[in-house]
Amino acid sequence: MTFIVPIGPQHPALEEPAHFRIEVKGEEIVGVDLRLGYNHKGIEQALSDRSYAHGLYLSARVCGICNSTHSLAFTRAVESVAGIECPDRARYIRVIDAELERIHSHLLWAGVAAHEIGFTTLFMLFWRDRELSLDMRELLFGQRIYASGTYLGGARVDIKEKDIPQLIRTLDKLEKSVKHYIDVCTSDRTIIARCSGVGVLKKKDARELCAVGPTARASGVDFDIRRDDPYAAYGEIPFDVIVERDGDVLAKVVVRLREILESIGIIHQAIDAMPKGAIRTKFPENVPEYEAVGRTEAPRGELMYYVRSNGTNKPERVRIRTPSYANWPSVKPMLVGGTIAEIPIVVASIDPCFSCTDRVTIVDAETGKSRTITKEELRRLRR
Amino acid sequence: MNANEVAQLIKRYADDVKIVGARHVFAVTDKERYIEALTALGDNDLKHLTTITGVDRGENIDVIYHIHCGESLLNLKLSIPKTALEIETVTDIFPGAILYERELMEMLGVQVKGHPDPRRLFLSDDWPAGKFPLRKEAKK
Amino acid sequence: MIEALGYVLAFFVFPGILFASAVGLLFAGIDRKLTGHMQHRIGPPIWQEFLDVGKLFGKEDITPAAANSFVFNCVPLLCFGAVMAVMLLLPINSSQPVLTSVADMIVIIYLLNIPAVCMMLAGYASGCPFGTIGSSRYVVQLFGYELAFIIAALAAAAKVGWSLSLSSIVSYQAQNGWMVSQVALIPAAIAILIAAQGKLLRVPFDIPEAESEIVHGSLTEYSGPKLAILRIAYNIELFVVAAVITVLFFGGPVPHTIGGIYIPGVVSLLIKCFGIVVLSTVIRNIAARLRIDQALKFFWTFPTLLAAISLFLVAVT
Amino acid sequence: MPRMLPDVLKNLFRKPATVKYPKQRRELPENFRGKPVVDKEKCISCGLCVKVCPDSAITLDEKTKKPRIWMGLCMMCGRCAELCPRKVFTMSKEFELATHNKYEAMSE
Repeated sequence: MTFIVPIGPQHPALEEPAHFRIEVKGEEIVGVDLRLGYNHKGIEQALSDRSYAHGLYLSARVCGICNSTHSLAFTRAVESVAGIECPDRARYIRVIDAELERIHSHLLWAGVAAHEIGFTTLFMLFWRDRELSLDMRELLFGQRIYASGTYLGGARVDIKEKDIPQLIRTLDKLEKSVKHYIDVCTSDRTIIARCSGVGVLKKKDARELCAVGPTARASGVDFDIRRDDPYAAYGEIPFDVIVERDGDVLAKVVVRLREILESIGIIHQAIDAMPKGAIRTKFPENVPEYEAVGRTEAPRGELMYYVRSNGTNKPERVRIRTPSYANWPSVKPMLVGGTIAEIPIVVASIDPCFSCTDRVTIVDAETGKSRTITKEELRRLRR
Repeated sequence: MNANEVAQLIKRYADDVKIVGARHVFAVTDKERYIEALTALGDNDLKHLTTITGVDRGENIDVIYHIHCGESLLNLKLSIPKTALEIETVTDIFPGAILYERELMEMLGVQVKGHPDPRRLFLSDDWPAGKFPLRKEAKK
Repeated sequence: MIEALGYVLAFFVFPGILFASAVGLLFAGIDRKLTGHMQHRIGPPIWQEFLDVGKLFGKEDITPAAANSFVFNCVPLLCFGAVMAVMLLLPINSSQPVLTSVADMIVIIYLLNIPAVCMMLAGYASGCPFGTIGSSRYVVQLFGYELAFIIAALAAAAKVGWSLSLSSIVSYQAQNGWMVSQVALIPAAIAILIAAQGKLLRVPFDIPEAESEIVHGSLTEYSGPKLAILRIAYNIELFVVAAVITVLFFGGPVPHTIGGIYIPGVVSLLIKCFGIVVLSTVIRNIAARLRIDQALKFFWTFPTLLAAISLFLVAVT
Repeated sequence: MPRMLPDVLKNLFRKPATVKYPKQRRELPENFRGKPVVDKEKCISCGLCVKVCPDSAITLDEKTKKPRIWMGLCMMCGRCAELCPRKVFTMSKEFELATHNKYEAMSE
């Protein structure tokens, strides 16, 4: 006998609204039906109603966690449409902004993952150390989450010399504790029991379903926009692309934690290599008719903005492809065949960002079920 | 594959090939050749479809396939008239295209033939049929 | 008449409802405070559990239409009654429990399982998929820890010549020292501590009410006063299980006289129980939650084996 | 051996990393972007702030022609403070903006 377990739209394991209909046989999952779309905001349309300068702020607010990368991708597309280059110092400031964001996003994710497997202590400690990176964003850019280091044609604020020693001290502290966490996650037996061999995404599936970011890299796909399509100052900073082979949740944990170490290295190099000089160039009022693509490596993976201009100060069309959206198809092969206990950690393992792309439905092809939720059902579920 | 190699590869199937900023290739193809072009890319082990963008250009709708080619990005544009809004599915070449094609169907009303799961993706179930939010006429 | 009054007092005040609830809630509060500090944060005040329960009592009682049944409404009282009965059967202040000569270890083990059985019924009766899954996990987990718990308890009983009376176990320890001081019984003590972790649904064995997977398992649909009673029952269970372990392996209640002041046995029992609760808190903060199949496998190998070794050693010597 | 045991025991005897928030507070950095405050004395009523605000949170008062910020709309981007020719706006360190009526919360 199979029965359907509803998870969400409100559920303790999901911080954001999603509705899963998991078909289970005992504890085993035999079918998955994801219903998303409780958060559709119509931002693509709203961006084409705003001028570029105002659109920058809206693009940053597509997603709270990866706001710097969103505005960076938007800026990158708009700058290449307008044909302007940003000053060297600003490129390094953008790198520092984006990497601080990657650190805090990955630590946030690691904390959520620890919570999903019931390891509350690790969850609290991850988030305690995430505060360090948030403090640094606050120190350098003025706010913990919405740092907004990027500006059309440059950077919004300059990094002051006197803040750099504190930044380096904090990064050293962070590096030490992240190294300790990698050690713990790869050797604690309860963590290994819950994460190893769970939610495996094979390399073939990852490539075919176009998975991006740490999800793909944990499955052995060597793919990182920072290296393949360098932006800001990434072309001048050497770093490693972290790739793991196994594709399970443990590999995703290790990939993310090792990426934090890599990010800390990148920030150190950026501080050393940062030239002096102006941080902004003038951005023109009107932008010539043209089209361009801006891609960045968000903490969750490849983020793409397509901008088409029409000669005015407003874009004609902006297309956003967020990393979580690209990763949703990979959830199904990861879930089917597992147990209920694995749902939260497997879903969390792609680091889904609902505010980015909460708008997908997947139907299990094996059972051929194509359920759509009716209003009645929704009303019943909400009661 | 770098931008020049991609440009060489795509030249047979597309016109107006230009390389922008060393790594982005823009090309325009047509209804007869785009499936061949995408198949050729798939055969060259370029399996990562970044996304499919639809742009309403008034008379036509531009469908742009963004394909990640290792070191470069190919933007293959296909222009189809609003009177015959129909394209073939590419899910057999790029299985990851499944969601992007569904979005294209509901947001711009482009019919994708042979799509395995042609249901709504973002819009709610009570959204009126035949109304497409990203079309220009929907703005008013 | 006076005897009857004594029983009523025992039931309502000491070691009954008032004392047990106060100690149970206090232990839960200490557990939360310690957890907070272990996780490098401040944590709630120690009396937080009292506030929580008080607040729950003041809330409206909402029972979902699908769950509104006799079983569902009965379960909180049944749970509470069962743990209360154990309180009266345990030697709390001296080697003699309040209700003497009517019960032994078998009854206590049986009564300690009633909350678990009630939870299962509640889960199935709640008409909610989370409750159903929680209940089925509960059943599986019960089979896991119970075996180790019973064998370990039997090992202690075997030491006193297969006597199942708790008062004789306490008296034996008063003369010969704690059970754990004997090498043969150390494995059993470890096994019963692990089994208690499963019995009390604490990490790594909080599987039946894993909040990130199935909300709160069987308790998902409970609210208001019913949830408050269940919370109190759970907190008393925390104290009761610790007390059972103390009685079996750590000497039970022993009155002392320090500097001419007579300290009743209940003080030493509380201190030992506190130690067990702290140990349990430490364990729950250093592990991740296991999956139900992993938990079952673990229970049937490591603790059961330890308990069996103990029983064997005690039986042959 | 559980790997977190040393950390947990160490944390037990350390000062907690958190603070009791409303009573104790962290120090905020000097370029913190909190609630924007308006210095009406300097204002020349040019209306640039109304144009540059991405959220249209700034309007000019009908009588005095001085700007006021509707806090229910403001997102603290700091664009007004940056672009105002007379530096009328400053980003204060105030961040506790909860109110009973977000439609009328205003900074002026």
